Amino acid sequence: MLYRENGQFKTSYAADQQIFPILQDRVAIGALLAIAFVIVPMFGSEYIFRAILIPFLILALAALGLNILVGYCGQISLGTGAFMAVGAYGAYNFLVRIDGMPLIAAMLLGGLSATVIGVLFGIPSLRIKGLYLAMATLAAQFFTDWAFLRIGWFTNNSTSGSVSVAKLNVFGLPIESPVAKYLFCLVVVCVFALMAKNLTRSAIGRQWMAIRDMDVAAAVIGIRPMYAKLTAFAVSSFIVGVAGVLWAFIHLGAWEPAAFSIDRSFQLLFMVIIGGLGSIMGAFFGAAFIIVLPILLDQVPQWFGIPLSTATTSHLVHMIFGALIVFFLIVEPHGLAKLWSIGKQKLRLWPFPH
Amino acid sequence: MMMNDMAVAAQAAASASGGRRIGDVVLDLQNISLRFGGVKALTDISFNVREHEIRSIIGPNGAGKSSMLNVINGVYHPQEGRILFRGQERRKMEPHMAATQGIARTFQNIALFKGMSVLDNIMTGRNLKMKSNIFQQALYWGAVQKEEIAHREKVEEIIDFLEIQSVRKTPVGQLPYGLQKRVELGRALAAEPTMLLLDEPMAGMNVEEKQDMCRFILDVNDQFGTTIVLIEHDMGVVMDISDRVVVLDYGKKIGDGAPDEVRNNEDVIRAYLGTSH
Amino acid sequence: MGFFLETLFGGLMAGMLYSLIALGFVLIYKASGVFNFAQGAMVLFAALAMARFAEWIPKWLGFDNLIVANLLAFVAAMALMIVLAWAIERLCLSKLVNQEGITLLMATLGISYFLDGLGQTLFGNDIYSINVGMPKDPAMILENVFEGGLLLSKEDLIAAIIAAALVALLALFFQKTATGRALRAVADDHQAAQSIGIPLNRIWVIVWSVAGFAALVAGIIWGSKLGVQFSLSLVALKALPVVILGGLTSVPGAIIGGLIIGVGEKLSEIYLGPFFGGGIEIWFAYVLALAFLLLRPQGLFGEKIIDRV
Amino acid sequence: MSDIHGQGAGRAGPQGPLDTFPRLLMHHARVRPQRPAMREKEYGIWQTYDWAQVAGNVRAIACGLAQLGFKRGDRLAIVGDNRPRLYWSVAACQCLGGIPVMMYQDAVAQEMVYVLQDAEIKFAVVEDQEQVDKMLEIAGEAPLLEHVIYDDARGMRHYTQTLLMGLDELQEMGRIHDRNQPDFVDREIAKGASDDISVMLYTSGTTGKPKGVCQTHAAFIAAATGAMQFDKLTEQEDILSYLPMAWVGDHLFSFAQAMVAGFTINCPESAETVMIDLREIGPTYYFAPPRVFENLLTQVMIRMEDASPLKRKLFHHFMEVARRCGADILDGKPVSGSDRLQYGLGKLLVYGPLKNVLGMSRIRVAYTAGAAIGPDLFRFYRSIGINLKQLYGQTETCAYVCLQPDGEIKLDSVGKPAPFVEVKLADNGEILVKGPMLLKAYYKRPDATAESINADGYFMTGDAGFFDEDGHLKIIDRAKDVGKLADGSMFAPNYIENKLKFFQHIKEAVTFGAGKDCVTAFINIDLEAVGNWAERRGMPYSGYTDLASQAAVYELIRDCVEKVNADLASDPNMGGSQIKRFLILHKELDADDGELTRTRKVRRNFIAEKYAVLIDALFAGKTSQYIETQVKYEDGRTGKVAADLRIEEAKTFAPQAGRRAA
Repeated sequence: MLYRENGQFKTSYAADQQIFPILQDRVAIGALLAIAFVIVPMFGSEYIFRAILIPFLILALAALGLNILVGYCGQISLGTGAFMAVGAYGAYNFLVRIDGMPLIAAMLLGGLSATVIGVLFGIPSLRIKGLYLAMATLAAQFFTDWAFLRIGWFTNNSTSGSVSVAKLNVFGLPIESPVAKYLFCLVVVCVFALMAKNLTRSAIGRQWMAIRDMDVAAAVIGIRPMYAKLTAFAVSSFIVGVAGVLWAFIHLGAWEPAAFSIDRSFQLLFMVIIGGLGSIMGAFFGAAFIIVLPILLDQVPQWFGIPLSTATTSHLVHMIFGALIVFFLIVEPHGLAKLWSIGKQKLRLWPFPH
Repeated sequence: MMMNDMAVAAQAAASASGGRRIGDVVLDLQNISLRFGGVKALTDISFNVREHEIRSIIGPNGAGKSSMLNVINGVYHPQEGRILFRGQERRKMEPHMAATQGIARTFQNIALFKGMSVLDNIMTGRNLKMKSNIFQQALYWGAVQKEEIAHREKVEEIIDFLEIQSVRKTPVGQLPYGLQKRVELGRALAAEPTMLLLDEPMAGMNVEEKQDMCRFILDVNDQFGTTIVLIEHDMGVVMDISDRVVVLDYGKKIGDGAPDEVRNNEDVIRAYLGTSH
Repeated sequence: MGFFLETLFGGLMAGMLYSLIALGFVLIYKASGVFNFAQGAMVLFAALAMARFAEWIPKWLGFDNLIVANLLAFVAAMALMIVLAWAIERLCLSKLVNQEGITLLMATLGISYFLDGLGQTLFGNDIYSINVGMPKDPAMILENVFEGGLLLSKEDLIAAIIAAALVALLALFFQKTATGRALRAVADDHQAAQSIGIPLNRIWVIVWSVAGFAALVAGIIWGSKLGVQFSLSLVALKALPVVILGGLTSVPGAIIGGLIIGVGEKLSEIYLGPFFGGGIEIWFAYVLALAFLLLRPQGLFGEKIIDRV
Repeated sequence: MSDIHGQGAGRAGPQGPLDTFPRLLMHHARVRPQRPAMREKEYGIWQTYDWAQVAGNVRAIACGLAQLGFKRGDRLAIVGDNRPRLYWSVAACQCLGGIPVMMYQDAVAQEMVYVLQDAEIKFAVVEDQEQVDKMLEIAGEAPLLEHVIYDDARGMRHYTQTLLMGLDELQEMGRIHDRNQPDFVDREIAKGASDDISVMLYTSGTTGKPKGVCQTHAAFIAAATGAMQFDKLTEQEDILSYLPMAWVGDHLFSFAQAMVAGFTINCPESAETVMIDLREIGPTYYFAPPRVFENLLTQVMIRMEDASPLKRKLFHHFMEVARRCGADILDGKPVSGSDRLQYGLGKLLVYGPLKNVLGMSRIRVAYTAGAAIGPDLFRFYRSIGINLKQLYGQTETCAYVCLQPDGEIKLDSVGKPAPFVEVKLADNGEILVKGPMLLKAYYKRPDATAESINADGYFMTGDAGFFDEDGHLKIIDRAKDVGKLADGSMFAPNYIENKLKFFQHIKEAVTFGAGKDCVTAFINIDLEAVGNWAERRGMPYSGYTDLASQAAVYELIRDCVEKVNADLASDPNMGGSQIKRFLILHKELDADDGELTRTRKVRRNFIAEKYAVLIDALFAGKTSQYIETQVKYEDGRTGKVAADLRIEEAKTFAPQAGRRAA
């Protein structure tokens, strides 16, 4: 309905292959970015930043990373939390052990640590598929849970693996206030989302999807399964690792291994399923959904004067997530992102139904 | 001017290679036997394929035709026998290595990448020719974009060749069967193979679609000089377009030769009358 | 030596329980190709139902007899598990027929979350106890063989015996009964089974019910030992490596795998743990299974997978 | 003529007057070399050629042709879909002083023989293998044909005939020649004169053999200039060229006007993708016969049928609003505030999106011509804010006689005489026109030329019409077709048939009655519309013949016929010619069977002869008649269709007495 595409013809492949080929989409995304970068920092409250926006951005980033592995390359992972933890503890170690280590460098090194571990645990994917691979990633989860709890070296010998960071700054600008934290996360997320999109629309992205959709056919046209799968693991765990750094450094400040437990892994997987497998946008939808639903369940009954205990709310959240997972897998395996694109298609064809 | 690049290239190729002039043996299969556990899929099969020819493999269902193709491009590894490709004996063979040697194929049950568009499916066929690395691709700057565009141009020529312009951005899952078969051929062609293995490219098509597909196969063979190994059930088509035919039955070779010889081979007649084909 | 044997027995007993849960996995996987991640949630759910029914039923009916209460609670909990099996088949699996294994796995993850929430909403989220009269005192055996003898928990022993019996029963059920044969037929080829008149949907309900039964028994044993609480659903995660080790489709594999993991876990904790700082029990099984996986992807007893093109 | 000439094509560039198309082309290449002259959707994007590139390519083709021996005055046949290189070939031919002869690309080989022979064609530029095959098939019958040049080399590898040559090769050859003799083309262009023949277009002719209409540069330039001034066209316009190049409308809009105004021509990727391409380009200037508009509307309605009830309701509500005030708003007439508000809302919710989907968001001016357009159809497009207008013209007048001025749109008129054009009516009502756009002659047919242009220099259009009080021309029918019933009342068959065809369920109609005591009609139902109607009612049918014979369909058509009768009854001139009996034909009238012309006009006499038995039955008052007809299938085979056709009566109304039209 809002689309006016007449005259938006493409006279070059560069124009045809841009990320948002339709003018109205470019305007919309521009407006969204303007709101996120300018309007929100002006009016957002501390609660909004701390409880909603910052966790949303970071989890969206993690889901983005996971989606590359699961949604684009079709390799399942139940150990996302582990890769986040590796990122977080990796960056922590670089930060405390090397004097003057800048935050961004620590963050990227944290991501690289996660990449190494990710590739290591991804190696089994060359021989095993599906359920068996899920096992390998679970092994990563349990192993890192244990390692950060029990191996003192990783946590600078702090008790129970609990560590903290303080006085973060980027290029001399302190990342202390909620707005600063928010903006820092926003920039990181935008940069990674763009790079992820670029990868998925290039040769490597097509290789991932080819492996996902039909691995034998992919091999027959010359795609090396090992390269495709391991790069997916590497890219995915790098992004997830960076998200882990943000989660620990920016969101939590002080944390222990439990922050990256198997529950976190499942939560991220759910985001990807609900948000939409194989879609950059889906990661954001999924994260928003999973952040917002519990808050709504907490608030809405109160507005109607129905008190729900915290426990009941959390059980309800479990049930709703569980039911939604099944629902989406049955009805729309490509999740909210697919619903969004269907809606968009409807708008483009409006008033016609098809 | 790009609109006739392909035609010009084809003409050049033709004058160089002589188009349909059949050349030397490029693929030589000697005494191939393949087993799955206790089941014998292929038994002691030998035949060869000459450059630029259209070589058909026929036989009743379950004769081992698809297994034969899978052996040729390295999906299955025969327990016995030798395979010589361009005079080199193959040792350890993985499917993606066949691709690097210029062997492309299509599948009996369409094996397209369902989640991708026609364009992306065919683009995937060019992956071996794409050289940029993953870091460049993440930035999508300069060289990467140039590379994407250069390959897009090639892919568009294939789309034009196969007359599938109207569906280039459609997800392949939404296409009718006949078009999917065409897209799969397009993906194989995108690799610019010297040898093309086609597994029942016309199965399930109506007469008109078969005619189109025949025309494409002949055009490919003719314009690009591509050697074609073809499995097909439609005897009319096979006899029309093949240079030589090999006949399999229960994993054994029962006939080999020009279409007319094979047509009159008694074993072949028996095999075909003996089954409900 | 005595200490070693004690550890060994402890491991075998824990392994028997793993086997029981693993058997639930294998049953469902064989019959429907679903890798049931919700097995753990089912254990929790069944144990919660058992614990609370045993508490509520005497109140509702106004009697006070532990055995009768437990019996009725068992029946009620089993009925609930059958309803659950039916609901899962009807609402979820029947709509995901012919989907890829990964999709089904993720669906069972959803089911698992749902059951966790539902169980705790219905039955509460405190720690509950199940008292089926298991002896709590330890027993000394083989005092005349070793010095000091072997100190074994009677509870563990009984639990292991029950588990072993149940495993044997299920194995028999699978091999000898008509339903069992139908199950195996379904496992081999869905379509073929359907075409010879095996009702797929009913088979699935049966399988899930049997898995529910296994979960209930496991829940009772574990619950009476540790108390019924949320962490129970994590026990199933321990059974995963068992299945991988034994092979997803093999009943004997599940049994032997369970024993190997149970023993390996305990022994490694005692003899290797100190080198790693302890607590390696939680990942040892996984790493063992993983290492094994790379050598023999189909598991100890699983069937070789051939990709047909 | 010279004064008009001065007005029309009086623009002059530094190199002299811009009075031929080659001079115009070189002018654009000088003043706007970087502006896009042509785009073609190919290989997935719009390949763009600016004026400088077009001029360069045209020069190359011209040189190539000259090297092959193409001489001033030679005819060059052009056969194919709208492709840039075919338009270039037209221009190249004009550069050399040759005459491009535009041929319908969907004609079968045998139909082409006539034109090749008649125009004594030695050179042909054709699109692809398909057209080459046709040319080779008839080469024996057209012995003059020396060179066949093909644009698309696909499939041409094994053609060894010496008369074949690829356009690539020709262009390459030409390019070298152009480099060696850079002033060759310019000299040739300088030799051209504005009253040289610039193009030959064959009239399909409802009777007799087609005639080659020779039009001069001056004629087409005058027509294009007039239209440009009339609608204030600029170099910024985009037009989609998808109508046959051999049709005068395409030559005027896609070639002449683009050359005069310097705007951009866009060629679709293929016939199947026209709708997609239209949506992408979103032309600002658009031209289509009523049939195209009608098909679009039918599709809109069918697609809306599948929409959700809420959407459907919204759509119909706002279409009602548009019907009420849309046309007035477009014409700048006063409209109440609430209607204006509602229309604004409708624009946001329905009209805007609808135009977007149809590819018509950017249209400033759209024209339709070639046949009468139904009032409902016409009103629909205007009411949603598309400035659709009608024009009137013939091949002989460069499709340029009358145009509807903005703000003065009447549903049933064709507008006022266009700039430079003089229109008058003969005593019998025949429309006579004079102006710079008239044909120079029919090729090799002085008799026909003399017959069609009277002593005062007026071209006799053969159409009957009259001017209304505002000076707008209304067309009734072909003058020779206007007849009288036995009782002396006027019978204008086309007029009645058009009214019938305005119903979406009726595709074609042929009426009879001259010299008889009543009017009768053959009807062709619209298979798509009626088929859809039947499906919604759950009526099974096996095909056209079956559907056409069903009683419910007869009821449906009878209803349409009776509405037409009521309409006729209210017109004092036409009240006497109401339809008394009709039948629905058992087959669709088809150009392949000779029943329609290639432009889908009914060949009345041919049909009257072929179906004489049916006509007799209609007038004899029978209730049914058996008939067997030969048909030609698309693949060239022939077959028979037989049916027992029902004949039904329709209600007629008492004619309104009273005012006679001026």
